[in-house]
Amino acid sequence: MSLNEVLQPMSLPAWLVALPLLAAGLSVVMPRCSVWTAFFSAITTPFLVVCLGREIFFHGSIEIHVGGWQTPLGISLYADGLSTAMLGVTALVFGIVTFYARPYFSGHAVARHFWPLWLFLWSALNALFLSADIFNLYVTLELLGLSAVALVALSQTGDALTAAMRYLLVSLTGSLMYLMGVAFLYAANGTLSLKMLAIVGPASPSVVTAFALMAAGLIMKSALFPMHFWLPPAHANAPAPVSAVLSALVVKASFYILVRLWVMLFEPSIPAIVAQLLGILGMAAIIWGSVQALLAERLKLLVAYSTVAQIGYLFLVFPLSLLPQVGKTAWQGGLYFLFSHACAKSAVFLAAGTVIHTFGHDRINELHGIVRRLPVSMFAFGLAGVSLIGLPPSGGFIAKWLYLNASLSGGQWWWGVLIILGGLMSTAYIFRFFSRAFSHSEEIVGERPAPRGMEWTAFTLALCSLILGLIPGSVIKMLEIGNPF
Amino acid sequence: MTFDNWLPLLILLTSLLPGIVIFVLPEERIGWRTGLNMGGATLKLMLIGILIWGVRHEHSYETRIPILPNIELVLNADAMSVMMTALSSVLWFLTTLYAIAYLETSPQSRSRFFGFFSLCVSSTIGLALAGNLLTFLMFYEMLTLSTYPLVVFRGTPESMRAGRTYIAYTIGGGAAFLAGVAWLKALVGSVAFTEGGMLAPYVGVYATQLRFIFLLMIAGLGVKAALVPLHGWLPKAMVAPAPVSALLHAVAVVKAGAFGIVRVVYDVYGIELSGELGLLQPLAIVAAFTIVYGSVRALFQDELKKRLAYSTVSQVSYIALGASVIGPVATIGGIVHLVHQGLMKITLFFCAGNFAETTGVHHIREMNGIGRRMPWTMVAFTMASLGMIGVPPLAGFISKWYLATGALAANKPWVIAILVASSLLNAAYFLPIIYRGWFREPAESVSTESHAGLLETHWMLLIPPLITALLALLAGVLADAPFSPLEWARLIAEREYRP
Amino acid sequence: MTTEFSKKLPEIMTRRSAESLLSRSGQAMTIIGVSLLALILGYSLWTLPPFSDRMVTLVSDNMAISGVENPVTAVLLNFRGYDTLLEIGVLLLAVVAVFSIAPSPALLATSPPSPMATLLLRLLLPFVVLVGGYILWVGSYAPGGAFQAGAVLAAGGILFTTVTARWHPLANKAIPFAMGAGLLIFVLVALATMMVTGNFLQYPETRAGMLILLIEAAATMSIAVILTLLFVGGEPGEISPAQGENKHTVSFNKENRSE
Amino acid sequence: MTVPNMYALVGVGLLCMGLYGLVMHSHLVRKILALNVSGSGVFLFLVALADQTPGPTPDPVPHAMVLTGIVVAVSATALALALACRIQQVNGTLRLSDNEPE
Repeated sequence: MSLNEVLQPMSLPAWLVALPLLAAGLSVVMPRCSVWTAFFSAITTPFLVVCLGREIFFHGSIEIHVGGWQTPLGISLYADGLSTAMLGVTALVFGIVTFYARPYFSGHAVARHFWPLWLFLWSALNALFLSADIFNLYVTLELLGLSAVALVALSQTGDALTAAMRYLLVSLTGSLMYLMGVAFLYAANGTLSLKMLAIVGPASPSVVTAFALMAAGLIMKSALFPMHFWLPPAHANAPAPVSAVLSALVVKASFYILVRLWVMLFEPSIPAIVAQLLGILGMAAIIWGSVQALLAERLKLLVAYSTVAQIGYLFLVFPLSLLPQVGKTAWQGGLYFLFSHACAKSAVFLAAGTVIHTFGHDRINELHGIVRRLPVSMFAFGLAGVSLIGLPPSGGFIAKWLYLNASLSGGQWWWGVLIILGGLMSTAYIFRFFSRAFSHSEEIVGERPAPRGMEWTAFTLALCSLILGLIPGSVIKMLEIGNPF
Repeated sequence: MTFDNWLPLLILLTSLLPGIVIFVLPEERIGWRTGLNMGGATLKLMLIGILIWGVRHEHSYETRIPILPNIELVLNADAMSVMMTALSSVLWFLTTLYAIAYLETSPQSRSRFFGFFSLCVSSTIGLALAGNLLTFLMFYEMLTLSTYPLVVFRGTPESMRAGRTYIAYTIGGGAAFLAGVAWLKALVGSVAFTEGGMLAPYVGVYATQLRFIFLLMIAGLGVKAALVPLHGWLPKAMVAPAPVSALLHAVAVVKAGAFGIVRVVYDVYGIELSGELGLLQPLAIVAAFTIVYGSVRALFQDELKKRLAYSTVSQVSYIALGASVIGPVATIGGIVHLVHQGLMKITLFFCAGNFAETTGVHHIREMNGIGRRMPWTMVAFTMASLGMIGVPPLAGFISKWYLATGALAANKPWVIAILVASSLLNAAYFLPIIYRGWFREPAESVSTESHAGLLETHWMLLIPPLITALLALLAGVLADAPFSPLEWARLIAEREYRP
Repeated sequence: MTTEFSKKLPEIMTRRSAESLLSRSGQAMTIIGVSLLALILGYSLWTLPPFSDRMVTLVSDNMAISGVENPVTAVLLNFRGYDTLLEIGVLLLAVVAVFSIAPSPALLATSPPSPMATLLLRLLLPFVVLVGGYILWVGSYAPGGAFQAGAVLAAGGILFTTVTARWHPLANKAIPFAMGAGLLIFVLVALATMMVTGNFLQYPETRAGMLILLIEAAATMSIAVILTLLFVGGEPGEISPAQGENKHTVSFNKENRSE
Repeated sequence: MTVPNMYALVGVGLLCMGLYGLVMHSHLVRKILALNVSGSGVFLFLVALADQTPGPTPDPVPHAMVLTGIVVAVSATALALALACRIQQVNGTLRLSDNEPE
């Protein structure tokens, strides 16, 4: 059987879920080979995503019915431009961070547990982005949440364990709320398929309740202010590769579901005030996250609070997308934020991890002159910082530009003011670190060499966030496949 | 895509690519680094030669890269951008030469320095070639980011403070500029630079909004152009190494701001429309105030580089002043000053760097008799200072003359008063230096011994200021010759005022 | 024990009261919030449209080709088998997660097992296995199936480990395979069916029953082992019980790596 | 009110009680138990809905959902308890300490 026969277009989504899952299972059964299964996955999965992307780019979106059962009886997997783009950014970040994790954990006892959990997390994300069934989404959410929690706890320090516990409790509560919403939707409509739910008639009170429950659960999981309290400790205390994917992808996964539900099911039946409310919470998140990042004493905590702020930007998409004529621009902006933040934030976390690896701590005030020791990592930090601030030429800038356009053309200029203000605040917290890193210091204590692999992987991701700023046309074209908005 | 489509991009890449390669070069690869730098710079100069020839013959060179569905990255060579590009490339070439010698003994990473240096120049070239506001904005922000590491290059607490101030001002300005650009885009849908302006059809409907947008954009650009009260970062940024100061003041940052103001006034709003909206009078007043204020502050500085910095604050506003007076003659004066000020100011900074590097002199009070110790440097310094004051036949005189006659033509005699006052002040703060340098007896403490060898200092430190001083002289003497800055400025003005 | 508690009681009481004073307003808010939620949910329940029969009809229409006769099993392993696949993944993930968090097993028997317990174990274990097997088999046409069978077998496993406080000699080598078999076989079968029928998890009609039984058998074994291990809360054979509690704090930041 | 609907209401009640417990208790084991109560509420709700069909046979899909949900809940509970044990070993307390950032 040739490769072409095995990788038929219709089987690509299934492979994307099965392959990491198989790798995860194998790495449990054969712990000695776990690194190699992970590497195998890190090479093949991006390849599969590229195949899928090519396929849908030329032939449009793909829907497959698992088990051959049509909806509503069976579960369907759906790959349009949006989900493929999400899969792509997942493959990119995971693929690169895997090669960072290898030196990071090398010789470490926990590596044995890290790899299976890592692969489970990856398969959960892939399954989540492909799923077109609200109950199946619940299962993927749980797979995602549990593996993320276990990865946070991996370093076994008191802080990490407490953070993991908090995260677990929030995550489980969120899942329960979501499941209750699923129950209501199923009771009201008799189907779990997203597509079929999208075409059922006018909203009843139970559907509104279902949405409220699901949205509440997903918002808890995406750490929107004021449900963000669990995120900074969890992301700051996890091992660096874990923090990277947590900030880059895991919080975005629940946001992705929310976007899907919003667009497909709820937009017509939701009063505009809800969107405004989400936007206001996003605004609060931007301000609060930035202020906390300015006050943070540890580098990773700073980065984690920056994630809180950036999640706020994501939620601005809801009020902006309701504005007349610029809805599409707003969605593009929001998703562009998501992609560029994924690349940039993972790069920043990896660089911060390298700092800790090299100096044994990440207390910002004691990190003078580290740019001489870790030039590549700091360059990566800087490039990614450019994207986080939203300066050109970077993915973050494109996102900001699209948002600004939407808000100014749509007549709600105050969001634009907020976006610019947020950019200034992120400049402040990023340069707060940089002004230490660049300063001259004769002696830098407690150092050990940073593996080159760790430095260059961070750099590659940062470069990706920059490249995103140069190719927005094709990314946006990709997003429009299957017309998700 | 033909060569004509590629040329602007190629010119950009001749500094961008070497810059990127230099980052990854190991520290000790000096030969490679120098080769890359100088090779890139030479290639760039050659390409620009082609560009100058073509643009003069109304040939159009344009690179268009679509980035978003309704907006493109445009690199476009018109007369104005060619002038700025040529200026920055020539000066980049010389500054690189200078910096190689200057940093020979620096403890900090030179790969980092030259990498960011190249990025900095690439950004300047990019914004010079930008064909619309978005492209301009992109390179404008890139410039901010690539200069920060240069400003804080020494890593001392003082330079870190300067870096913080610099970032606070420029990022703030960038945000204001971004807001203006985005607003304009939302309002009229186009942000392209068009000779003679492109907003005339909208003025009836959106007059108020357009005024606010102008304010935002000028505020954003004014930060880099160091318009009072947005000039605070510039004197502090003096802590940077001399080649960086030279670049900051003569080519890159300050010029980017001034160039942006010229672009916005002429190619976005159009000079007539700006006048109609009543935007030019306030700009002229701010510029005039900056000119006087900068000169007065310069008068009281004892540190040489600080005095030069305040002098920059003052001199750059001539450009803004030229842009805010309606009429082709004033336009010529403002635009030609872009080049003239660059040549003269970079000479001054090279010389200041030489003094500091060779004899350790940082303050004016220590400069007694330095002309005997370093005659060549002092000759260059004297020529540039006289040019700044506006002594004929040096370059500075040409700019001031055109500004003055332009102001008369536009019926704004008060501008002449400003120019005279400024020239007097210039003389007041430059002449004492020259006098000390040539005619005062050197103090005992300063050694009069010559630098080892034939020359007073390293030849790579000496050649660049002499060349730039010579260029400043030639720009004045041969002002009427073809391809002189003045002649080119006339070309620009002619095209701007073309009906 | 009791006396110690009574000594601590006043302290506990005072702390309680202080806490409760502080949190009284929080408590009130929570009560209001939760009751509001209950009211909203109750109201939404009230306004639910009549439940449709569509799914029941669909399931019964397709029972004939599902390979099993029990509708719930058909949904679990055929119509929505993909959910179950991921769910087995969740189980395996959970046990790896527990291993990573609690590296020391809690098999700490201080005294040799009592003869009564041993006897009970010997009597019960065969029945447990038998019942588990039966439940697995019966699942295809009546309530039952892999999870129920796995749970019963896990009860046997828990009984064994608690009474004997040791692992079966085979355990160390076999346990990883037993844990992973359920997921691996499920995924491999799913991929194999995709090769044959062109669709992920679409069983060839004639083989559906057999394949489902294969998946279920593997799943039963894995579920039994995993549930037992989750109860024990640690990885077998890594650290001997004698070492007991060792504070095994790992930090990536310090030099305590074993390179 | 039909009988199954009452079960569903009880399910709602359990969910809310569990949420209350989750918020109000600081002891980790209580929190975990509270979550399980909530979970049971949701499962009860689902099973009650399955019996709402007009015909005589209940809907098997919610049953399957509940079975899946239970397995997930078991896994989550095991993980939570293991975490709680470890927290007690390392921090010496079974409460989430209050003195960490945020």
